[in-house]
Amino acid sequence: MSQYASLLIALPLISAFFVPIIKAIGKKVVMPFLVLITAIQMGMATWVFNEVYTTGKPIIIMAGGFRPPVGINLYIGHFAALFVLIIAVASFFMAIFSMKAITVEPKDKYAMLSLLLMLGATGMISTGDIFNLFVFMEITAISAYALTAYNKSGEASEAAMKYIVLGGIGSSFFLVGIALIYGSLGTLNMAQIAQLAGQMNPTVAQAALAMLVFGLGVEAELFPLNAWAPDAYQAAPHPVTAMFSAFVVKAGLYALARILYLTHAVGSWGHILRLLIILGTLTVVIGEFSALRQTNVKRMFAYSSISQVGFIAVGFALGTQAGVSASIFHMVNHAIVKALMFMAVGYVALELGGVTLEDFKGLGKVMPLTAFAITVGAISIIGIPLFNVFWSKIQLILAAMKAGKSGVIALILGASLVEAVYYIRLIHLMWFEEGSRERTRIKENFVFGTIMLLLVALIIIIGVAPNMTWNIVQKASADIYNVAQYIKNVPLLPGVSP
Amino acid sequence: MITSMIGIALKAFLILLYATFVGFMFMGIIRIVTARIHRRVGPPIYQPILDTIKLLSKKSNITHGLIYDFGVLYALGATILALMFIPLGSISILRAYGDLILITFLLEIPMLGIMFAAMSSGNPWAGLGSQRALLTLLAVQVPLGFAIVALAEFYDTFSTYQIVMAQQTAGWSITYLPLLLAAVAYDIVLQAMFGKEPFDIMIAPGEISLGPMVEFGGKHMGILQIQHAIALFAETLFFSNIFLGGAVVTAFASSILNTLASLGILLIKQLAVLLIAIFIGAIFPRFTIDQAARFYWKWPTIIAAAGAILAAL
Amino acid sequence: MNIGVYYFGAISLMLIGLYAILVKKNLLKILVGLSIMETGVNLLLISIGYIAGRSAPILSEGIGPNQAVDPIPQALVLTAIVIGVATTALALTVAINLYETYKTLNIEELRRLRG
Amino acid sequence: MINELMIIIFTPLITGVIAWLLDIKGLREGISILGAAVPLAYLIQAHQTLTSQPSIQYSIVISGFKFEFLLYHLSWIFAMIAGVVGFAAVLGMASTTKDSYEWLFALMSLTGVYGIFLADDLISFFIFWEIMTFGSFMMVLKYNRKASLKYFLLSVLGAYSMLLAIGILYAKVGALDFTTIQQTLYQDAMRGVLGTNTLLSRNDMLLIFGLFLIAFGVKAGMFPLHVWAPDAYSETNQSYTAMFSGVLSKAGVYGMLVIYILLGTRLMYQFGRIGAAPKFGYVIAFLGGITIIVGGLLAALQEDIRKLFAYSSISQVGYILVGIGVGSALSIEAAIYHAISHALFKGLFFLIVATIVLRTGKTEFKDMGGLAEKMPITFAMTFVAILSLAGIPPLVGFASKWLLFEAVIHENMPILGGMIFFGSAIGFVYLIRFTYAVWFGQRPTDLDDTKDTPIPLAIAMGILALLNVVFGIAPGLVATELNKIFGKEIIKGTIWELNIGFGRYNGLLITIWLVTGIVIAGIIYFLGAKVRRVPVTDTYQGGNPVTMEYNLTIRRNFFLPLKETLAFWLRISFDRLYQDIGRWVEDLAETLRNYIYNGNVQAYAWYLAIILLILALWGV
Repeated sequence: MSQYASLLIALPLISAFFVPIIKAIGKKVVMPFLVLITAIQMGMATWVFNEVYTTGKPIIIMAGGFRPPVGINLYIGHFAALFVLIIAVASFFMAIFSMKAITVEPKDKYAMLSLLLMLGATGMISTGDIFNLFVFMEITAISAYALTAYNKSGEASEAAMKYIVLGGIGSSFFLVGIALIYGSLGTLNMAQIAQLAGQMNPTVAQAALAMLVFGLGVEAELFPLNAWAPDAYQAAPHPVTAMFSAFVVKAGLYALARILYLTHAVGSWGHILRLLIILGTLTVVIGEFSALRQTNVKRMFAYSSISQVGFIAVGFALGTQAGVSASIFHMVNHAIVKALMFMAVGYVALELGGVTLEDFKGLGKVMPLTAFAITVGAISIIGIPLFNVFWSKIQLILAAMKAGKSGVIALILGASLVEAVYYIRLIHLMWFEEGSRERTRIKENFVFGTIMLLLVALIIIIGVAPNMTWNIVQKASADIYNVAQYIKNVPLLPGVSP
Repeated sequence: MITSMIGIALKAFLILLYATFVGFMFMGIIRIVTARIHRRVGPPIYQPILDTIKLLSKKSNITHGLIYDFGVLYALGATILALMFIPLGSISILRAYGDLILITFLLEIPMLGIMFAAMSSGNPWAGLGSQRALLTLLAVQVPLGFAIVALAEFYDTFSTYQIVMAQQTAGWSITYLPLLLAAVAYDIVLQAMFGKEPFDIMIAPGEISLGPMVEFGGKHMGILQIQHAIALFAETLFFSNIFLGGAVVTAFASSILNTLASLGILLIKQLAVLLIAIFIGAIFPRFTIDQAARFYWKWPTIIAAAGAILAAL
Repeated sequence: MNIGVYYFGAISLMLIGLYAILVKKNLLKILVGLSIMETGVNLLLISIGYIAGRSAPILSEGIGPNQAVDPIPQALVLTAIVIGVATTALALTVAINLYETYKTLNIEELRRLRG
Repeated sequence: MINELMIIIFTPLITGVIAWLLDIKGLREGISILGAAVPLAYLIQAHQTLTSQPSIQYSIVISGFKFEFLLYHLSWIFAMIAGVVGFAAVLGMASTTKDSYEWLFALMSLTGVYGIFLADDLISFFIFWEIMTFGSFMMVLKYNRKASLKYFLLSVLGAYSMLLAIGILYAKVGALDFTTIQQTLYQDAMRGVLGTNTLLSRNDMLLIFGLFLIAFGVKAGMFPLHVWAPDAYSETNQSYTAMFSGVLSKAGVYGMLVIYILLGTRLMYQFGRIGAAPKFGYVIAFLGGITIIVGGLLAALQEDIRKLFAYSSISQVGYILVGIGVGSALSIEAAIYHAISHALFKGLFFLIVATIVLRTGKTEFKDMGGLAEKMPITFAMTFVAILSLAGIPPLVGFASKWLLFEAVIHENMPILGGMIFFGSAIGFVYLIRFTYAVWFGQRPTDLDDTKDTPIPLAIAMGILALLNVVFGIAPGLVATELNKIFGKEIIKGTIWELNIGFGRYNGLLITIWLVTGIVIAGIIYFLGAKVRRVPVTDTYQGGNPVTMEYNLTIRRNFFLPLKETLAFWLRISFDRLYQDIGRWVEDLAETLRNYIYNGNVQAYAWYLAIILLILALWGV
């Protein structure tokens, strides 16, 4: 029965190829088809989620029946189940949002690309083989390049070009890392790598780990490597930006964390952690500071999302169980809030034609529901109690302090102080300042309103009663943290070694 | 219970009469001594009493409203209250509660009452006068504070009665250096509290036509004269009690003789304090308000602070 | 020839590619540099799987599993090449679109999105 | 059933949310007043239970943290302050609130304050601290962005420094609840005394104390961190400011007490003592002293009625800080007593300001005047409030100030004693300035039809004025509660009297003798002739004709000479310093962004190359 979980990968793939046939049937049908597929994917993901969380055992799928390490296996543990669900839900919401948000003509290309994006992210999270991870990462990356360039405007192509060049360098060095690991360990299966990691000689291991971290750093937007991110977020169509910040970055981060904790037996593990903490803190600080005087609200949210992701990277790089569970909790909260914020900004851009601060002036009167959604999102991002991001921020800060990183936390708290400034300016702009030109109140779309209110309700529910989410997150962090359990779960063929 | 109540009431009445009478005598002495310094004869000693009686019996009185009257009453009431606390030889009533800080505050409160009344009259001179009075109070507070702190730390108690008793055994407090400094500072402060020459900018007759007093006439002025008399008496009494050793005479057999003797000694000490104030007043010209503030925040504060620090060691 | 030459070749190819990206001003030259780097990486992958004195891993009658070199890196390289092709194709379409809108391919001028 | 502590803490928030959602003019006021009354009722009822058992306990586990709540004597007193003044403020708000979202955030800040006083572990303390800050911030946001931003930034800076301190403690002690931290630090001090090396090093303690000091200093409005208070207190719904300055500043004071409870012995061991006061306490006391002087002097120079009371509230909190800083049992009790009296008369004052602003619509001194005839009830309340704040004997202000003076001077602190004395005069000075400008003198023509206070505000003011008088005449009531904190009888004396060995104060006696004095004066007054009522314009003005347009008054710039004498000191302003820092940070952010994200792909590629280089060098 559990083999049906492989449908999670198969379904988007097959339906992506069916899209041209659907287009032949009728141009209007393509977008509803996308919504249908994402709905099915969401259904399956929920089934897999409660299957994994009730039985407590991860689902292992062997591609082609070959047992690992010969065959490639999908390992849907607690973390993967949780995040596949988040990806499915986010893409479902964004599919509905893109029904209206996407106006540029070849809509079937959009449907295909967004399915591939979802496929790539799901694959990255659930794969158990390092090269398979590279392939899924490339699928996500290429569909991301295409989606960034989707609007065909000068800006979109410029952003895509930057993304391609930097992403290309990143992925080729990632491949070098895989080559080094394969060269010294002879295996590509993550579980076996974890087993044999101790035997690698330190310098090769150090170089391989550095390359892998570098490659994934570009995907997970760590400080110097994330230069492409603000432009890509700004130029991409609105639902795509929401998907970017909700799960594409998260997949990169997950891969980073998975590889990091797999190879914890490697001699020079401490160096990489210290490097990652420095990069993460820099991401937070530079991200926040750059957002301070931003006039384009979408770009401001992009910087804020980058800095939150940097904070998650610091959480992973602490090397303690508390750090990992706190950062996963932060990932979940961040996904919810950022999906809401980017959807709301997209909707404002749709209705008012622009996302500069000028358009946001007096939004409270013109689009009260969207303004309310953005305000709740902004307040929860700042870290006010009774909202969801507060709990994960507190956990992260205490985990970091426990790990003795008080200097880092001081910097990060200073940065979140800066973050509070520009979000409050935005809130004040929306509610208490008069728009320059008189605008009547726009009747907001009912469907988008319900989605936004659903996300707002989710934020407040997690904020007020975080226990349930916290237990899920703790199981998910155990899945990543104790690698011994991971190795035991994967049924390795005995006796096969280089 | 009732007899003791009547006894206290009678004693209170006697103290009040004695204080008002002596207060008016002091006002008379001020006039006569300043006159003699100016080489003129000066009015008879009972002249202030005559003026007050004339004012009280005035037929046509004006009022600017309830607060205008209540302010004056409040000023006199507070002064009487202050009087009761200061130990007067052995016959004062609320001696046990005569607390240093309480009395210092009570001696400042009449000014609040007068200012309330003056300001409610709506006269700009009154406003200007009360502003200057407030600034003088602000300026005076620092040296006064340090002097009181010096005293409290030296004797390690706040009750004036205990201080007086301590001085009986250990000699006057001005014999000790810290308290001498405090006494000097307090004396300069007294100059402003009496409203005497160098610091009486607040009631300068020529410049702002008597400041807060401009609108008062008839019985209001009369009540304020009584208040001024009692205040003079109370302030000099307080100074002589805490710095000049007060007076607790037990030599004679009968208590009446004792009280008379102690009142006599206190009177002499009070006169001494008054005369110092008169002499300084007669010599100095009037300071402007910011000069007064700067002066108070420089020398008297340094003297009093030195006293307080020495007392604390 | 020992394996060192291939490693040296692969790494130098990657560095040349990187050099092209970092220095050249024209966008197309950068994309060319990118694909050079990818070929360098593929060469590195292949040379890792190389075992001296063995033939290509195509099973024909004369060659059994222990006569051929290690086949797995070869499989990886196949997918890597396909991915390289896809990325370069997409990059070129974007470059065409850029040229149509901005009439230039010089990196210095393609700086609308900044700050 | 749900524990009563939970009811006390969360009823205001729940009613606030309901009031915000319902948004029906009459109903939301009723619900919100109910929301403020219920916790008060529970607290009064809890007083009985506290006589039988030492404290009421409650704990709950949320997302991996064990939250504990504890109601014992000290927290009961502070909660009662919050309850009474909060209820009065909410009553006042019933007549001055225009839109419903103000109810939500006012009651949210009330929940935050209750939570702080009842919290028994650092994390719930921090959470409620944030809720309080956020609630009060949103009240200010609507009126003025710059003021609210300044307020929010400083208090979030405080909150985050507290979080850092909590983090260090959590890392070293491993636990978060007060009892364990207290014990471990106590043992740590003992270990230090015996000479073995201690858990926390010297600069750890310095850092923790510094961070806590900043956190609570911001909220209490201590000297260098007080700049937010004048703007925040004046730029919001004035009856909310009664709660804002009366209750929320007490959270900062309570925080200082928490420093004593948690770190007291450890800091005492680490830094020793100056004279009688612990060294770390002396820092708090000295800063408190400066706050008194700065707050008072600036209050006297203000032109806006709300700003005057904002600065006055800062200087009054300075008193409390001095009391806490001195650190002897008596001085801490005096400080808490002054906290109670400050909450009462400051709450009353801001309600009065609310009425004035509501009725006249004006906030500047220059266009007010002569309101005493038009608003007699409010003036009566103002008279009580003035007597209380200036520290005139029969009222609570004097009782607490007297206790504070005695406690501080008894500890041989000459400098602090001098500062306090100076403070008491300043209180006197700016009050008269306020009364002259608002109540007396010529009345501008447009204020002729001002009505008196609306009913709910009148009730609220009545409650606070009554308490001011009652606690003044019978200080023993409060003294018995205060003694329960330390268990032993520090302030002896009956219900009417405070007797602390070296000083005695009897509220009842003074009132009786004051009344007799006034009666005597009254007798003399009525012996005189009948009095003719004369209008305010009929005064001697040196021959100038007195007409409405040309009425001479010095409402504006009342204390010009004081401003001249202090000219040198007024040039130093921390407000401008913080603004320059803010601007500098923003410019830095601007240049940083333009350099790093300069849009050139090649530059980005160079970043990647640099990272590769670092990896290569680092690795080998």
